[in-house]
Amino acid sequence: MTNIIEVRGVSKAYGGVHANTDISIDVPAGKITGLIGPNGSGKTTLFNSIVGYHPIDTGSIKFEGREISRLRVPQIARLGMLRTFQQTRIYSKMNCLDNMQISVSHREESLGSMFALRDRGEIIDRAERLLEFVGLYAKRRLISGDLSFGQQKLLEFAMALMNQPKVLLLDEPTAGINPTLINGLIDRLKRANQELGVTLFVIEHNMRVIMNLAEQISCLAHGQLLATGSPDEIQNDQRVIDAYLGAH
Amino acid sequence: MLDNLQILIAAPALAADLLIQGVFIGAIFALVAYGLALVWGVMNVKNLCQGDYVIVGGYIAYLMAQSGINPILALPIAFVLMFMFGWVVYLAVIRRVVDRDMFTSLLATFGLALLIAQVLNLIFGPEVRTAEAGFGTFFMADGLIAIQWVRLISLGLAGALALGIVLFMRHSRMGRAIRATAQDPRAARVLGVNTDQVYAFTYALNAAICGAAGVLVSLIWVIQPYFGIVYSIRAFVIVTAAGLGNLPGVILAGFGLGVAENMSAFLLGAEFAVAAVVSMLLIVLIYRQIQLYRVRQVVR
Amino acid sequence: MTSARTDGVIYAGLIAFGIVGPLLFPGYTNQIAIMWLMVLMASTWDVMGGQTGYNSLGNIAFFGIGMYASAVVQIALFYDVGEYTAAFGAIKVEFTDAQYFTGLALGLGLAGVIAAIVSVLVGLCVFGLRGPYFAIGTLGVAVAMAELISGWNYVGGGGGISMPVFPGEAGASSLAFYAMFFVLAIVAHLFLRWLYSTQFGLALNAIRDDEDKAEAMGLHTLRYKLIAWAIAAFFMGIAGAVFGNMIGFIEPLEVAFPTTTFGIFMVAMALLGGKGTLWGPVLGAILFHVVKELTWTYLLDWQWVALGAIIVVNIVYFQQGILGWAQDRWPAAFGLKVDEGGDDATPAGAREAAE
Amino acid sequence: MFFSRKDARVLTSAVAGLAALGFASAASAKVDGDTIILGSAISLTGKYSTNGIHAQNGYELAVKMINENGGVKVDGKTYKLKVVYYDDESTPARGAQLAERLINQDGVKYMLGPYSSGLTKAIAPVTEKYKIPMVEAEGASRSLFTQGYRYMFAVLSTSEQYLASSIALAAEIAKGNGKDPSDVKIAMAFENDPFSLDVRAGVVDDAKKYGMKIVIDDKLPRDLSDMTATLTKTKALKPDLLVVSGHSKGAATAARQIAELRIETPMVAMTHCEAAKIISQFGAGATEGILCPTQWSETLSYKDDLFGTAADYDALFKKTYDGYKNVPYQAAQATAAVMVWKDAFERANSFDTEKLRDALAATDMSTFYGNIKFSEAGNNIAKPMVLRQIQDGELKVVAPTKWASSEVRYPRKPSY
Repeated sequence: MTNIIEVRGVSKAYGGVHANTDISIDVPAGKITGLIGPNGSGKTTLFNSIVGYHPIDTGSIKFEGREISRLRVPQIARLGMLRTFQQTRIYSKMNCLDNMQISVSHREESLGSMFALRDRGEIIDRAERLLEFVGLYAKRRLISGDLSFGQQKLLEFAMALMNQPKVLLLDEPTAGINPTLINGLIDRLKRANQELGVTLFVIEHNMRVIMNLAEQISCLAHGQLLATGSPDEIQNDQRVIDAYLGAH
Repeated sequence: MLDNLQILIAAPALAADLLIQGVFIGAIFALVAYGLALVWGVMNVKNLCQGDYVIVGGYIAYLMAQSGINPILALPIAFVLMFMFGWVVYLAVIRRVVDRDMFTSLLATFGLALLIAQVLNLIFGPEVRTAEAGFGTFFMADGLIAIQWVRLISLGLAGALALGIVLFMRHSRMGRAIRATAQDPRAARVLGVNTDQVYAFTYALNAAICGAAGVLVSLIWVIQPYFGIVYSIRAFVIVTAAGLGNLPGVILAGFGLGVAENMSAFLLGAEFAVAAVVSMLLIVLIYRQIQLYRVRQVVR
Repeated sequence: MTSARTDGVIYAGLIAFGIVGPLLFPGYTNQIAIMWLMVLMASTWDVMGGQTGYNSLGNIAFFGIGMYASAVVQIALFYDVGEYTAAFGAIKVEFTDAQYFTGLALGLGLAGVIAAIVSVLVGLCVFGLRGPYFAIGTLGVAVAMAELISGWNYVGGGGGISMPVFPGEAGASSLAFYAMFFVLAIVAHLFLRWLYSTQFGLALNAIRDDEDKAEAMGLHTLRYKLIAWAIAAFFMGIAGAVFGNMIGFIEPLEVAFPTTTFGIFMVAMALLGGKGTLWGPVLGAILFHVVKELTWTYLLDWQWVALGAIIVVNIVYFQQGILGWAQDRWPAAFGLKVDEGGDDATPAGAREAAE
Repeated sequence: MFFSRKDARVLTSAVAGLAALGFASAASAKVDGDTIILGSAISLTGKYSTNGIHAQNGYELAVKMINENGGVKVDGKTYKLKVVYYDDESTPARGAQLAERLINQDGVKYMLGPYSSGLTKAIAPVTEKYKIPMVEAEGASRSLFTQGYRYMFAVLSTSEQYLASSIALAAEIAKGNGKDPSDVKIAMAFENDPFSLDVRAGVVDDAKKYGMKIVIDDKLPRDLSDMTATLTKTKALKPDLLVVSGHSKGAATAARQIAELRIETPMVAMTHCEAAKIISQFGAGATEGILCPTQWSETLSYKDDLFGTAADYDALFKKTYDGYKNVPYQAAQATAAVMVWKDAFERANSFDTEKLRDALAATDMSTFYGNIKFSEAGNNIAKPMVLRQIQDGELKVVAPTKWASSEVRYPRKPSY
């Protein structure tokens, strides 16, 4: 088993606040990895460091063995590592199909693909199949800004899959979603992982979801890595429990 | 350019003179820019007819001078008249563009600018006008430094006006309401601030400041119906360069622009003064962009 | 919804008007030519302004650059530009037909290319700016260019350049320049129509809707913006060159870089018709131009007052533009909202027939 | 794209309707019954509108007087004159468009000029193209006459002569004081526009002739109304002559700031003194001794049969149009342009544009405005510029000597 992401000794401080201190995490290829921690424990900061939103102070981040800590967001995205946002971000004035079509991978962009006519060929087929996969096929011609919040999350997920990433970093995929839909979402995440072979790295607050989903979980608290292990190990780790209960 | 520099080195008093003249010019730019920063910051309205309010103020002074009153006295009158005018414009137009996207206010006020300039042209004709206050000049350093009384008085008045507005913003009820609205209109509304009234007041205050600046313009330079855009563009340059929400910065940048314009006119030749100033704006913007740019810097 | 026949009718109508117009109303050839120019300006502004969400106030810079580039090329081929433009210019200027047309062809082409190159250079500097800062930064670029050219004696400075005169019969030149504008407008329109139907158009829309997201998805946002701006600049450059030759006398502040007239009109026209649509700017430009000419003919002295009032009313009360309003009113006609009900609809393998 | 067919039909018919509305107007002929139609694009709005209206008044006064005094006799028949005007909004682009419109749509065959060199530069290529003769009275730019235009004739002196006479005067004075003209130092401040740059070219040329030294050569931006930087330089470099040209704005700014900064240059010359009304605005003391070139002055002794002397014209103009304290030369030369047309029609005895062009080229007449005789290039070579000086609040002709009504005062002794 190879690690597709290797985070080694990463620290990041904003002013005097140490958001991440000496964090090392491995994300094995082809698996689902979870990242948990109380609010303000530095999970999103770590995500941002990995996908290239800000420079890190020390440490190294490797993607498929390649150092990426100096690359910027679009470059990393083109390597095949994408993220979704806590606050769902879609192209809100375009319809769902257009949202999907523009989300194709830009790894190898040529004049031909830049100026390819849309609404035809393999791309539209794939877009429609993925929309069906997330259950939005019937709404494919709706302006995406008019969708409900949950539907927008699904669309964002589908857009990410459209990009055919190797790794997908999901920032709280179930936040704000109607609880009755959560099981369906978990199912789709798992299917994406198994059928499409996308490695998932998930920040999640909902313990039930993450325990159900991930094969390996890391827990952060106060910017430091507390523990890494299987869901069972994490669940029974006293430090994790203390962190969540606030006893420190 | 080099020979011009030599002149300055040979006669440093001239440099002081240029600096002082630049400050005089800058005082007026600073006033106009301050008003713009106010409406931009509080209401998010990019007021492109800023300069036309200046010109209207100038014509008020001109009219007073024509009827034999010392145009310095036009300052309070222009202030009050333009305040009312601004309020009316707010009710008629601006009220409907507050909080819309940037182009709404920019183009709506551009339309207003066209309107005002043309109506002024119909009333006063396109000749250049001035208002004479009849003060002299005093000299220092063998006449190399000349200070026109009228400019000094203008600077004083501009300063007093700016100070008054700052105090007003800090200590009066309305001033506090304006600042609260600027920070968070929704919260201000919840706390019982009548934001509509605050907006109207802010906009009217801006028009009044511009009108007062216009009086000073007609005392120092010349006015003409189409000169408004000159002041509008400079106000935008200043506010953009200083950055929104940075009111002391706006005043400083105003003075800076005046000095820079005068200095570059001297050093590069007058034909490059405007280009120099605009280029400076671009450099500031680009510098700030590089600062903000989300480049992943080298990992230390 | 979209039907080839409807399109055909509109294009046939416009092209027929374009061809018949100057023949029916020969006296108005120039005004109609300017109308095509307006269409071109609004449409190309919309590439960045409407489709990409970068509201530039400085596109007029490329118009001026094209105009001056072409003038310099046309003259420099046969004379020394500095001598030609000197206010006391004592050289006798005479262009043979062949010289004129070589110069013109080369000038027009290079005007577009140079404007596009400049747009890329400028774009590298200003594309980090967002919102109003971008608008004012680009306005600054246009003003700075105008001022720099008026300080540059080689191209005549503020004194301007008298362009070489179109040879041949009197009426021929109006028709020739008319044809250039007409063809340019049509070509630009068809080009944009194609552009918006490609992935490229979608990328521009994506940048407009959420540039950070687009970057996070790996889009080469800067590349798209630069190309889009270069396209607009290319057409504006050629348009400027044609305009300069049509007017016959160019100078920096009022003819080449009219920031506060044409520069703002192109924005107003795109907004009037509805920005971010293919036809909005076209419709807006035609309406705006006709109204401008009407007020100027019938409301002498008051034409600018009327124009100002129209802009205010348009922006304040009718902001989404004509097409934007129509889209809100009849969304289905624009293919925007088709909810096919139940969640169980599936793609029928291949795509369904026309909805 | 997104239209129904009905929408499309409505759209196309609306466009066609609007177009028809905008572009419908009857074309009138060059000669309509017993009226000869002249055409002119003139600045009725915009920044040149004051002078544009002066020119229009000048045209109208001439038309009125000619029509009242026997009209124009061509081929034994008497015709009246009429001028069709369009507003060019003071912009060259509009001007060129209008010339096309006058010629193409209104069928005008005889043109009068617009106001300002910039507009004339824009219109001349059009009239040239259609081979329509134009007599213009307000475009003085020298570069108009180096283009080889055959159909354009200008009654006024070209712009390079505006301030050149002040250079000659400075040289004369230097010689009188026992100095060499090449010792004279000149400071120049010109607005960066076609007209002022032509004036500058004339000054530079003449200064070169005398070997004078130009110590300041500033071009004032069109949108800036501050000259302190330039004037500060003059304090340091102490030139013997300061020349300024920048339309009314330049004159007003210069007059005011020269006084404010107490510039002590012994000789100051500027254009547009009258238009900017600097004497009444800033007082006789502050403007004392400023030299102002003019195309025409009512004190000159030119005369003709229609208007009488220059002074008669002055009186008639003031009587006809309210609100003029001084008659601007812009009006006088516009009147002269119409008189040139009348003369040409009668000599050509034809409405043929080619014959008229030849008649115009052969013009040699005297008017209240001065003598008119065109060079090959079309400019009037029979009339000099005169230089007036502000002396105790009055404009007195001081050069050339032939017309001088008083001695030049040197150095100027203003009381600030």
